[in-house]
Amino acid sequence: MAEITLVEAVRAALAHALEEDPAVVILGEDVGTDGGVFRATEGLWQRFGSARVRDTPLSEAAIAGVAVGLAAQGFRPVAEIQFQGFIHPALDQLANHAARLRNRTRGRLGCPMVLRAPFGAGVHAPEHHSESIEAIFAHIPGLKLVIPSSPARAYGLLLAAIRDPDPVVFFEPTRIYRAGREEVALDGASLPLGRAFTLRAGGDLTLVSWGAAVREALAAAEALSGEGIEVEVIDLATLRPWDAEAVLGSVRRTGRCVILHEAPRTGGFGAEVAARIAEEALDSLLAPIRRVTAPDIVPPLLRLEHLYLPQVDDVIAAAREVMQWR
Amino acid sequence: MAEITLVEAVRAALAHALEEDPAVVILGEDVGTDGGVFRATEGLWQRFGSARVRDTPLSEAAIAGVAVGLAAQGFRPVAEIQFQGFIHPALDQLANHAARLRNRTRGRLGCPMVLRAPFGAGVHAPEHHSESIEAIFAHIPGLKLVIPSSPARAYGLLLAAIRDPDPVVFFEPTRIYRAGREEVALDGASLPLGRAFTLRAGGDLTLVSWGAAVREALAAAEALSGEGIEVEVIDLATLRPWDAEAVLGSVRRTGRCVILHEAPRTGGFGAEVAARIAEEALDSLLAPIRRVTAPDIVPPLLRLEHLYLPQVDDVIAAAREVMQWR
Amino acid sequence: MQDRPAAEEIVARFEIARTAFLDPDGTPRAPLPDFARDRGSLVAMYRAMLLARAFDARAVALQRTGRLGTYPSALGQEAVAVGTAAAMAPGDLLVPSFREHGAQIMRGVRMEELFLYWGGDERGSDFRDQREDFPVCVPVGTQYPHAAGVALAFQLRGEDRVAVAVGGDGSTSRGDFAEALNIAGVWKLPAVFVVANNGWAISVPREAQSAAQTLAQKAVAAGIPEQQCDGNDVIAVRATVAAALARARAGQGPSLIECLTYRLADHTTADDASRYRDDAAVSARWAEEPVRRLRAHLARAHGWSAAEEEALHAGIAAEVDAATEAYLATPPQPATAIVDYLYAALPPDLARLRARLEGQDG
Amino acid sequence: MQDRPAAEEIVARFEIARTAFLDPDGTPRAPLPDFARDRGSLVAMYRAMLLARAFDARAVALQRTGRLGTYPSALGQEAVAVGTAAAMAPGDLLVPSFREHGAQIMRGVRMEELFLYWGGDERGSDFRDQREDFPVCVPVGTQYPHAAGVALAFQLRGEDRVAVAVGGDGSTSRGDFAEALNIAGVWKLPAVFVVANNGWAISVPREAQSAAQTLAQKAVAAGIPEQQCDGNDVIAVRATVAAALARARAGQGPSLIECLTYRLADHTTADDASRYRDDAAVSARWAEEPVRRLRAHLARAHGWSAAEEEALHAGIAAEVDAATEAYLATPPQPATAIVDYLYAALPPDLARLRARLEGQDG
Ligand SMILES: Cc1ncc(C[n+]2csc(CCOP(=O)(O)OP(=O)(O)O)c2C)c(N)n1
Ligand SMILES: Cc1ncc(C[n+]2csc(CCOP(=O)(O)OP(=O)(O)O)c2C)c(N)n1
Ligand SMILES: [Mg+2]
Ligand SMILES: [Mg+2]
Repeated sequence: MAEITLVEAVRAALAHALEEDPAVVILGEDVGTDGGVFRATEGLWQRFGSARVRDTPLSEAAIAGVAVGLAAQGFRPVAEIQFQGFIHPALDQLANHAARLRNRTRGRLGCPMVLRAPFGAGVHAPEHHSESIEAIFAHIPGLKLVIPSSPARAYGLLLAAIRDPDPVVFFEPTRIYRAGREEVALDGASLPLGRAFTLRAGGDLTLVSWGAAVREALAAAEALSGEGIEVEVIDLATLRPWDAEAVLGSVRRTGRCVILHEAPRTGGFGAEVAARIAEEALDSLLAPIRRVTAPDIVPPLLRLEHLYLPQVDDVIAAAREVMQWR
Repeated sequence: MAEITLVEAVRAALAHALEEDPAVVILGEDVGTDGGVFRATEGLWQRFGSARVRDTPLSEAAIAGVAVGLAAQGFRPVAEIQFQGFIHPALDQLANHAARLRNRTRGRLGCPMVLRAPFGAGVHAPEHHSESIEAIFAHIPGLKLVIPSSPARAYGLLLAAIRDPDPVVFFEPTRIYRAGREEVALDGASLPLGRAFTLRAGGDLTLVSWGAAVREALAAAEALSGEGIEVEVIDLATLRPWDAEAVLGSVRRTGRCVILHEAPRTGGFGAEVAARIAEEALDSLLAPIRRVTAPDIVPPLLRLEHLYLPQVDDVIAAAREVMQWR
Repeated sequence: MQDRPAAEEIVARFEIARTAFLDPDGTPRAPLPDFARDRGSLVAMYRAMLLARAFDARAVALQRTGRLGTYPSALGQEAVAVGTAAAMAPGDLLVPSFREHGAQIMRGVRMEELFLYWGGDERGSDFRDQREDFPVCVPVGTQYPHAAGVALAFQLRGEDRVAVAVGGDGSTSRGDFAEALNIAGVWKLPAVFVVANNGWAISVPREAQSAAQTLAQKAVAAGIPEQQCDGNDVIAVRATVAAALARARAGQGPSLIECLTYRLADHTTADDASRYRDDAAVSARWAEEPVRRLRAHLARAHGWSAAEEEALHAGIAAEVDAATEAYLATPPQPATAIVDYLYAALPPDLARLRARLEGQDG
Repeated sequence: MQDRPAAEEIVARFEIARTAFLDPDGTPRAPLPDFARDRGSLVAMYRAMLLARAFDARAVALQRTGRLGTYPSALGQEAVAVGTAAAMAPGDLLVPSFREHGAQIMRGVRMEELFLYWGGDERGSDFRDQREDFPVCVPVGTQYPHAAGVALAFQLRGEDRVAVAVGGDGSTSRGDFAEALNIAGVWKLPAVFVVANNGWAISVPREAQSAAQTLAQKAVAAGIPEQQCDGNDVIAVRATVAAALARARAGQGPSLIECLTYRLADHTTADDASRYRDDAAVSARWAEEPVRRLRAHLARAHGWSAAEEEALHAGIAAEVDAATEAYLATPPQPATAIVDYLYAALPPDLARLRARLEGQDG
């Protein structure tokens, strides 16, 4: 057991994976001597050598494409894109190859790769360092998409992602890289992909979230509890394939749902969650669904960043509104 | 007036735009001598010359990036990506630059470009020629996204897209490029972006769709009318910014909604439509929302393509189910 | 100021060389490499080119009669595919584009598999005998980084294997091409990048694709060796690829090879090249095509006889017929195939879809 | 076989040249170009370099005291920015990366605007006086295609203008770089691509970025002219860029210029370079830095005096102070700014958001 931050948990999972499986190879910009711009790979190059912890040229398309080639050969590449805002050139390889290789060859070639990228706003970073575009990846059949919201989940889910036989995109919220510590058993145990985590039980309202926003979800739930509103907080954790049953089951009990995410609203993954509820649990709904999200704008530079990020108060307001329905 | 197909309407709109505005420049692979692999630009090179109708090297990132540069200089580039399946390398330029240039410079530089791409399944094409990934683009603030479903709408909307001061992605459904003819007044009149088209009025059920699937929507509505179910068919036409009012207004009247799209379900734009209804018209709903879509799979090669495309019967079944609710 | 150095000094020099052995009429223009003095090996390549051409003709015929999807003929480019595959060891790995049927067949991909693939059936990429080569790659240029990744796998495992990627002239304009060559160069990966410059990328002629005088010189950007060769001379292709493979095996890293050939056919069966290129220009190129060229050499230097030629054709025809029959007799896939290979284990949502498809034919 | 041509013939040759005028100690190593014989023009460049350095120091200081966001210092690279901008005509257009503050300032971007931008305020890219230059570009390499597009606009309008893109050594590994050079080459666009090779891409040293002996030779892939120059010699940079601009204006198309310089600072204020590079190696590079070099030449050849130096510094300090004050005094944006510039006309959904923000400060 160790009291660690989320980025330390990522590092510990990477170290464990490198240790346990010689097929694991880390590649990306500045992952070597520098240990990653967020220090996620700190010390790994020194410990495992430059063959297995590889600095790449500044070539996002090649990083993803090389990972596909490695994975087809049975390696388990863990590729890093330095920030999610720079992932677009890798998307071609992800969507057109990684996600399809197994299906295309009817199982002859697999693609057990992981693509990691830090993401999200709230750290006062330059332009293109604050996006939350997970919805794009959640729409790609053949991929898996995981977003941890705590050190323990980062550790267990990243290990699961690396051990998974299929391509997994793993987005790490920079805002909570160091925002808190948690006791994590560094025993190599993975957590299941595709399973949501109910972080707080409550009978009045289901609050669905993922990533850094889970902090605001929990804070809002705590505050609302003081008003007598008991909120069930669900961290989706895996967005593809996502655990609709967990959400539907909860909503069937609570009759109310608020969805919180940091990405802009329109076309965000919250829409999918809402749609499934409207399809499969409509009868249980006692109030309209509410999405609390960033507005449909480009993430502002740091001066106006606070106007972009959904706040605890926004969640509380949405919850109150939903509770007062009818 | 002329009786023309959708691809002819595209060509007519391009010709009109080239004629009316010297700032319009067409660029893309094989758009010149060949007239485009679907003949969308046929004859334009001959008529307007190679300066304004330009074959590019095989470089999707550069096609988009050059269009950004041209547009910042006041040109109105209409760039073609040969198939939507090859658009990913252009996405970086679209999402990180085209969509942001105006906001980034507080209006100093604009980006009045159009990016056209044929898309969709059903024409028995090779791999990567059948995708429907419009949801990705619908999630990008700063972009507009238009998908025509008939020759007249293709003509009017493409002209509007070209005349629009902001970047517009324009996806053309190959399945209906030549699937029917329509009288179109080739008078240079544009149709409004951001406005849905109600193609058929009906009080029992709202059927929302776009692109090629509108054909199936209309066919299903016709068949259902025979059963006494009157379906209101709405063609969204613009997915960003989309006409939520039109859909909400209709659903408030009918109390029932089926959404039909060709893209895989999870994270498709149908989720956004359903989510908005669940947020803003829940009280009106007499039955759960239904999405009729492709399954969450990679588009199969042509032998199994029919298992991928949503069929008229699927729409009818969903409509019947929704009508029988309670 | 005379004794001062000038403002300019030359800091690097490059020469791009072209290799050719057989003239268009089949006459050797230079001493042939060892493998090309061996009648058996020449005949094997000749047969492979004829087979590729016969496969191609059959594929086009199947498409014209509605039994195949859109198909890209490799007519006239057989020497690139065959020369490349002939140079490769079985343990090497081919990362093809979409016009290397001849190389795929030589590497153990069955013709009925290729028919299946181009007929729109994914099982065609589940090669029965060739388990490691990559399947056809449709998005132009995206295969090059795969080859770099495969080569890195070989390097990491210390295997004596080389990854060989093939693409067209158009593919060299894609960023992926440049990124892959660059990363392979800096990591000295055992990879060979072969460009089949057939003069056209659909309707875009080579000279509208790049101002580079040769495509071979694109290697200079990555600091790796390059070579141009006569891509209609199977001996030149094989010798050039073999030299690059040897460099890769010796730990000297990747190479780029440009093979100068010509696309005698339409881009695909969905294309009509007469819209954008002169038929007369194409006719002139028939004089350079690789099959006739090698036959002339075989006849002159190795007494290749009409009877041998006839026997070869007969054998090939029978092979292609058998493959066609096997293709046409392939039972349909079950409908469940559309979900069964998406993930190693079926996620719950897809399990529901699968249950619905169960028992249906595809 | 002796009278037969050999199997190999050379089909293309390339030489990469490097230009340098001032040795690190400021001694001319070759006759200087005309502009560099003019004291006034040398002093102007010297001042621009000093100003860039002072701006840089102030920006770092503002960041360290919480009044600026992450900032990339250009310490040691001033000659690249200044030499490039000095060679450009006002009507040319700069498409910068993110480390060309010195060039931006010379082209009329106000220092307070740059402070605003790096302070996290989009208004900093709404240049008051410089209306056409592109703003800072953060995604590495994506600016090159923009320059090609701008150059195409100039070409289409028949204007005597050139687009100049600048990027780093790391940016040359991106596909966009290769695609942009290639398309500019084939269309003979009036563009100049300048690579500020400062030896590092964050922690990745130049030699781990590419096996290419020079980055200038990346031009060979696009078939366009290239030149390497001493990027710490502002005379060499300006002369080299000027020659490329002249080619572009003469309709001879684009060029690639590699400027050899060195990043004396951390990558950005968020970086700690001591983690991955040797301080001693950095110290050695101080002997080559561009400001001292030009000062030495000015003193030796043009009698540059301590008094002049002092006056220059004082003037610059005042300018930077004034810009700092203007920056710090800038009133906040209204909250509505986050929606007002997204589209030319506000879509209905955003109008609702805007109404909510109305009246709020940002
Ligand atoms: C990324 C991408 N863009 C466009 C296409 C459509 N397309 C298929 S083949 C082709 C031309 C390819 O030219 P080349 O690389 O020379 O290969 P060839 O067809 O001549 O063998 C194009 C544009 C594609 N398949 N992939
Ligand atoms: C596409 C992209 N990938 C990664 C980054 C993160 N990043 C910012 S600067 C940089 C290194 C750039 O190196 P170089 O091009 O040499 O420019 P320099 O910083 O040395 O001026 C990296 C990796 C980015 N901004 N854009
Ligand atoms: Mg070609
Ligand atoms: Mg650098």
